[in-house]
Amino acid sequence: MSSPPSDARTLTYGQALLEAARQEMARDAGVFIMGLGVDDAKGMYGTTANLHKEFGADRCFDTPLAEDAMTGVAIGAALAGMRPIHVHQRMDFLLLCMNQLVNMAAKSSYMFSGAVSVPLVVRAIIGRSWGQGAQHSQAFHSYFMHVPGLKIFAPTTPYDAKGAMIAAIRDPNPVVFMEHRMLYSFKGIVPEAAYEVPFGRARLLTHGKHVTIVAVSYMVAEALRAKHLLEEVGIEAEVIDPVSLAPLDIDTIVTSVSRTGRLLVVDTSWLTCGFSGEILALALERLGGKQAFQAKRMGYAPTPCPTTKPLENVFYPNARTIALAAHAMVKGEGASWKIEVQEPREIAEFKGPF
Amino acid sequence: MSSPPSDARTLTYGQALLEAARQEMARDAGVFIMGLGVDDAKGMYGTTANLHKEFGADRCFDTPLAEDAMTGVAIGAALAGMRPIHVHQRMDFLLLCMNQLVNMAAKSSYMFSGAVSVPLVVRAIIGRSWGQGAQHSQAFHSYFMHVPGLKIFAPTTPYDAKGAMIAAIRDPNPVVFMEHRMLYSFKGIVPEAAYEVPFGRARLLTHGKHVTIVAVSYMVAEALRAKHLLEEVGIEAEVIDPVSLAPLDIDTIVTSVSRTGRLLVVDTSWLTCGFSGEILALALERLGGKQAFQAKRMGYAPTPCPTTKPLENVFYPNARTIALAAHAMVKGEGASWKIEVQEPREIAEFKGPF
Amino acid sequence: MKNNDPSISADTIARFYKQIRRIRRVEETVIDLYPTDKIKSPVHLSIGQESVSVAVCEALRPTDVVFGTYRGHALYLAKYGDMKAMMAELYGKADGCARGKAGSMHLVDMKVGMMGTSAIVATSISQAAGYAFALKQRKSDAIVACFYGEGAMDEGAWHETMNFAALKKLPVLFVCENNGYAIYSSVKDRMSSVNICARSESYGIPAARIENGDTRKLYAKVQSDAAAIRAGSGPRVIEAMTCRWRDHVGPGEDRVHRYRPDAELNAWIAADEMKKLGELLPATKRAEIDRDVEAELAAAITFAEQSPYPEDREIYDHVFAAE
Amino acid sequence: MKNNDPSISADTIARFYKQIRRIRRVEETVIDLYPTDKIKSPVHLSIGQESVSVAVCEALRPTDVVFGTYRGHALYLAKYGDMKAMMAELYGKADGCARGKAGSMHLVDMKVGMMGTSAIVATSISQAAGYAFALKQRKSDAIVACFYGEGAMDEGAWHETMNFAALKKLPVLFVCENNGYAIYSSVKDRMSSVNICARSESYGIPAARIENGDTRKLYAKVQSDAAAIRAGSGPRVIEAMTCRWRDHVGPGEDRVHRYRPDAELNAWIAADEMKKLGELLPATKRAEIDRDVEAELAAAITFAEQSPYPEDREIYDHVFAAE
Ligand SMILES: Cc1ncc(C[n+]2csc(CCOP(=O)(O)OP(=O)(O)O)c2C)c(N)n1
Ligand SMILES: Cc1ncc(C[n+]2csc(CCOP(=O)(O)OP(=O)(O)O)c2C)c(N)n1
Ligand SMILES: [Mg+2]
Ligand SMILES: [Mg+2]
Repeated sequence: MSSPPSDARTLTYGQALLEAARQEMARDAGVFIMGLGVDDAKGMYGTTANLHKEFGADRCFDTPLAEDAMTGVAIGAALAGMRPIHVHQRMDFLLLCMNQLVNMAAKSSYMFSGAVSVPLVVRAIIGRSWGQGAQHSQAFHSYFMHVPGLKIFAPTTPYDAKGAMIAAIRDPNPVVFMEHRMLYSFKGIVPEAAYEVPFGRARLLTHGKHVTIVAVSYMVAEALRAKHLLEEVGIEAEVIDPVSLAPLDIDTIVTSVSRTGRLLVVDTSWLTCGFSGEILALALERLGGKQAFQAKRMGYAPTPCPTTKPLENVFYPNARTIALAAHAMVKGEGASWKIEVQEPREIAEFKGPF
Repeated sequence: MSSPPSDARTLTYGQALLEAARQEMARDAGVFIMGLGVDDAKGMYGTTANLHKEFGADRCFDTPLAEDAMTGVAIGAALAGMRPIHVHQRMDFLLLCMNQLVNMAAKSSYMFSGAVSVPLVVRAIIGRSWGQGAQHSQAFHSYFMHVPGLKIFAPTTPYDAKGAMIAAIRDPNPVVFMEHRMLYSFKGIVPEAAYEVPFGRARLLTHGKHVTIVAVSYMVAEALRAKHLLEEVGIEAEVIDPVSLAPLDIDTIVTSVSRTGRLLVVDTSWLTCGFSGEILALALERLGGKQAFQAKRMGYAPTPCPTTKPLENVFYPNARTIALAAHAMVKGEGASWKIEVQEPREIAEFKGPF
Repeated sequence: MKNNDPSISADTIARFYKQIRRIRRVEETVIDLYPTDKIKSPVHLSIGQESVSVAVCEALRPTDVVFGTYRGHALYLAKYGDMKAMMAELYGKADGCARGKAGSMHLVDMKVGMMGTSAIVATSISQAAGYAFALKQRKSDAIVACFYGEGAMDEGAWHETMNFAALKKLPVLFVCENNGYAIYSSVKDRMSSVNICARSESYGIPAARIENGDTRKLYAKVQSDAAAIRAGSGPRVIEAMTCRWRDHVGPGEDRVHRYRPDAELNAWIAADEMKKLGELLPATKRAEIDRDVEAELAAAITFAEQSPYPEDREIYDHVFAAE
Repeated sequence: MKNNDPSISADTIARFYKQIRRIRRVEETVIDLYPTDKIKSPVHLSIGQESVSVAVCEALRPTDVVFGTYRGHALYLAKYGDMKAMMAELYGKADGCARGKAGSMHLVDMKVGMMGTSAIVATSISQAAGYAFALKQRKSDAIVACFYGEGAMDEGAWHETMNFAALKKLPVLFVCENNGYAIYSSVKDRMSSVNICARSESYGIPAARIENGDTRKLYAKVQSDAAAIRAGSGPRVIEAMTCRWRDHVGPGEDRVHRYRPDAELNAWIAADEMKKLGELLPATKRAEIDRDVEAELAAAITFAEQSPYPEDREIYDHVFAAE
C-alpha cells in the first residue's frame, strides 16, 4: 500500500487525477463532478478533460458562480447518498463557502449522531505560478485542520494523487483535497488499476540523520531539491511528506525527530496558527521534557502575497532557503554557506494557463 | 496604561463595551454600529442599548441577514474613511463573511501599497452558555491570526473591554474583537474617561513559580479559579491573559515559561492549528535547544460541540480540568488529586437571553 | 363553521386538527417545563405557525423529504417524526433523535424524511436543492420540500439556490414561512421591496402567496404544486403568511418586547387554525383526538424523563461517519 | 457616419474616441509585450469592452468614485488613472500604482477615484455600496459607479447588496458589463432566466439595458441616471451589452477555444465603437489624437522599463496601515 508497485507507466499529476475520477465515475454512478469550468476545453488543467462527454452532462457540469450554494448543493446530494466532487480553481475561493464546509459538512454526522453522512470531495487548487497576487495564491488547509469532522489530503506525487483521490471519493466523510498548480506537470509511475492511498499515513521520502524536514504539497518538491543541496555539504536530511493532513501521521514525524533532534517544517501557507506550528506543538508535547530538539518553521512571508516577481521570490520558501535553514540548524546560525539555485523549471517556464 | 488606575467605579463587561462605543461615537462622527438586532430592545446584551436613540438611526442600525455583503458594506464605508463597528451575535456567523474579511479587509492596505486603509471593527461573540450546540458556540480567532493584515483583541475584564474597544475603533486597520457571552456579567473597575488598552501587550495576572498558564477570553476566568485551587496544594501558577492575540505579546509568555519551565495553554477553541499550538510553537522556537520545558494545551474536545449538558461539560475545559492538568505537569502524571468544583455561577444560573 | 372545500375530506380535516394539536400541546408543555431547566436547549417555538408545516406535510408523500430550520418542532412532528425521540432530545437524553447531541435546533428523523435542521439561517436551502438534484439524477419520483423564514431570503445563499434550482429544474418546493419578523426585525426594515413572490419569480420560478396560514388552501396548493414538480415542472415557491405567537427564542411571551403592534398578534390569535379546524369536527371526534394527543404527549414526557443521559465517552462518537 | 445626437458635442465625441483609443492601444501593447515575460502578471484584457468604461466615466464627475474588477485596465484609464503608473505596475516596478504589489488585477488610483480592484468575483459590489453609504451619510454630492460582469450576478453577494442598496437608497450606479460569458461559460448556462434588468428591478431598482456597447447611448443614460442618483433617487442599474474580443485571461486569441460562434464575435468586431467614433471625427483630428496616444503610450512604456523593481525589504511594507 505504501510504495508504488513496479509498474512502469508514467503519468503526470494532472493525468493521475483525471484517471482517478474516470475510474471512480465508471465504478459508481453516484460519483459526479461539478465546478466552474470543469466541462470547458481546458478541463481544469486537464484533470476533468472530457468527462462530461464520457459520462454525460449531468455527471460533470459547470455551475453558476456561487461557491456557497454550490457547496450546499454538493452536501445535499451527498446527504442523499451521492458522491459529489466539487472543484475550485483556486483555494482562495473556499473563503466563500466556509459556512457550508465548517458549519455544515464538518458537523452533520456529529450533530445528528450518525443519522447522516456527507461523502463529499472538495478539490482546491493552490494557484501559485507567478503574479497571482494576494487573492489567488493562498492555501487554507490549517482552517480545515482546525475543525473536527473534515479529512484533508495534500498529495505531492502522481501516485499519491491518484490513490488519495480514490480514497477521498470512497470515504463517507467530507474531504478537502488540496492540489497545487505547480504539481500538475510532475511525472511519476502510476498503476493503471484503481488503488487507495490511506488517510493518516505519512511518507518518509529519504533517510538522513541530521535533520527532519516535513513539507506540505509543492514544498515537498522544494524540500527534496534542498536535500540534494545539503548532501553536497554532508548534511543528511530526512524528508517527510505527510500526504494526509487530517488525520495526520504524527508518529512518523516524531520518530524521525527523535532520531535527528532537528525539526524543520515547510508549509505552503503562513506560519501563525498553521500546519507548521501544529507539527512543532505536537512534537513538543510528545518529546518535551524527554528530549530537547531544535525546531524551525518556514512558509509564506508574514504578508499577503505580492504580485511582482522579485518580492514573490522573497515571499515563498524555496530549495535554497530551505537548505540554508537546515544548514543553520545543523551547523549553527553563524556558519556561512554560499549556494546558487536556479528557479525551478515549472515556474521559470510557466506560460499559463493561469 | 497597563493597570487600572484607582477609580472606584464598577461596570460590567457589557456596560464597559457600551460606554466605549458611546464615547467614541460622541468623539468621532465617522463611528457607526451595524448588525442584526443592534437597535432592538435587547441591544446586543446591552452593549448597544439605545445608541440608535442617542446617535440616530443612521449611526446604529439593524441590517438584513447578509453577513457577506454587510461586511463588504462596512469595508466600503471604512475605505471612505468612516469607522464602522459590525456586530455579530455569534462568532459562528463569521464563516459567512470570511471572504470579505480575509480576501479583502486583511489585504487592502497591502495590495494597494497603503493607498487605502480599512479602519473596521468586527465584534464577534462566542455564544456559550448551555445547549448552544455545534453551530452557536465556536471561536475562530485562529483563522484571523493565520492571515497577515488583521488585528485581534479578546479582552477578559471590563477594564480591558473598554480600553481595547476604544483602541480598536481608533486603529486604522481591521480588528476582530472577540467577546464571550459568559463575560458580559463580570464586573470590574472601569475609569469613566476614555483610554486605550494597547495592542500587543499581555497581562501577567498572577505571579507563581511552578507553571505558566496562558488562557484566552473566558478561559482566563477559569484559569484564575484553577489558580486558587492549585494554591491549596502549594502550586503557584502564573496566569497570563494575552488580551491582544494579534499582534501577540509572546515575550511576556516566554519570559514566564523560562522561569517556570512549564507551559499550559487553555483556549476557547480546538487545539489543532489553533492559538494554543501557536504558543507552544513560538515558545519552542525561542527556548528550543536552550531550555527544556513541559508543554500542554487544552481547549475544546476534538469534536463539534454537543448540546446535552453532560457532554458539554466534557467538551469545555474548566477550573477543575485546568487545575488537574497543571497539577499533573508539576507533580507528575501519576500524582492523584481529588477536587470538587461547583459549576460557575454565570453558567449555572444562566436563563438567557441566548 | 363549515368545510367548504369539497376536495378535502372530513378525515383530512381531522388529521390537520390532530397534527396541529400535537404540535401545539408539545410546545405548550415545553413552555411549562422550561423553568425546571430540564430542557437545557434554546427553543424556537412554532406556536401559531403549525398550520404551514402540517398542510405541506399532509400534501406530501411519506417518501418525500423535508428540510427545515432551527424552528423545527412543527415540521418534525408534522412529518410524523417520533415524538418520544424529540422529547428525549430536548431533555438531552440518550434516546433523543440524535442522542442529545442535537437539541431543539437540530432535530432529525431520517426514517420519515425529516432532514436534520441547522441553526445558521438559510444554510439548508442549498442542501435541499442538492438533495433534489440527487432525486432527479436517480429519476426518483420523490420531491423535496424546503422550509425557510422570510429572513432567510436576505441571504445570498437563497439567491444562489433559486438560480440553480430553476436552472436545473430541480424537484423542490420552497416554502417561505413569512411571519413578518426575523427576531424583532420587521421584514419591512430588511427587504427593499417586500415582494417575496415577485423576487422568486424573477428566477423563473412560479410563486404564490397563501394568506392567513389557511391550512386547507395551503394543502390544496401544495397538492397541485407537488404534482407539477413530480411531473418535471421544476421548482415552485409558496409564500405562506403566518405568525409566531411567542418570543423568537425561549418559552416567553412575545408582547413584552413591544416591537410590533398588539393588534397584529391579536388578529392572528383570533384566527387560530387549530380552533377553526377543531370547530369543523364533531365534538366527540375532537375530544377523542385531544385525548389521544394528551396520551401520546404524556408518554413522550415519561419516555424523556426515564431515558438516561448519554455517557461521557459518547462525546467522541460520530465525529466521522464509519465506512 | 454622423453624430445624430445633438446633445453630444464634437469635443465629447473626440474625448470618447481618445479614451477608447488609449485603452485599446495600451492593451494591444500588452499583447505585444507579453511574450517577453516583462509583464509577469495575469492580464484580463478589455479590448472590445472599452466603450462601457469610457461612456460611464465621461458622464461622471471627477469626484465620483468607481469600483471595478480584475478586468480593470479600461476602467482605470477611462477614469484618468495614471498610465505610467499602470504600465509600471504591470511590469512589477516600484513606480507602479501599487509599487508592484498589485499587478494587473488590482489597479488603483485614489487621486482620480479609481478604487482598487479585486480578483475575487463580485467582492467589490458590496464595498461600493458601503462607500456610497458613507457618501450619503456625509451628504456628499458625489456618487459611486460599480462595475461588474454578468457572472458576478450569480453570486449571493450581488443579491445581498442590491437589497441593501435599495433599502437604504444609496447613491450608487451599478453597471453590469454583460459580455455574455464568465470565462468560457455562457450566461445561458448559468442563469435560470437571463433577465438581468428584471432581476435587478425585483429589488425596486430601476434598470435599463443598452445594446451594442453604444458609447453615446450609454453616456446619455448615465448622465440622466447620475443626476437622479445625486438627487436622491437611490440606486440604478445599467446592463451594458458588450463583448470581450480576446481570451478571458492572458494575451491570446479567443476563437481558439471554440466555445462561442465565430459570427457572434465577428458582429461585435464589425461594430467596433472605436472605429465608429473615429469616423465621426475629422481625419486630422483623429490623426492628432492617435499621435498623442502613441506618444503617451511610448512614454509610459519607457517609464515602466526604466523604473526599478522594489527592493526586497519592501515586501514587509503596508501589511498594516500606519496611524
Ligand atoms: C446566518 C445567520 N445570521 C443570523 C442568525 C441569528 N438569527 C437566528 S434566527 C434569526 C431570524 C431569522 O428569521 P426568519 O428567517 O424569518 O425565521 P423565523 O425565526 O422568523 O422563523 C436570526 C437573525 C443566524 N442564526 N444565522
Ligand atoms: C468568487 C470567484 N469565483 C470564481 C472565480 C474565477 N473567475 C475569474 S473571472 C471569472 C468569470 C467572471 O465572469 P464575469 O463576472 O462575467 O466577468 P468577465 O470576466 O466576463 O468580465 C471567474 C469564474 C473568481 N475569480 N472568483
Ligand atoms: Mg421570520
Ligand atoms: Mg462576463
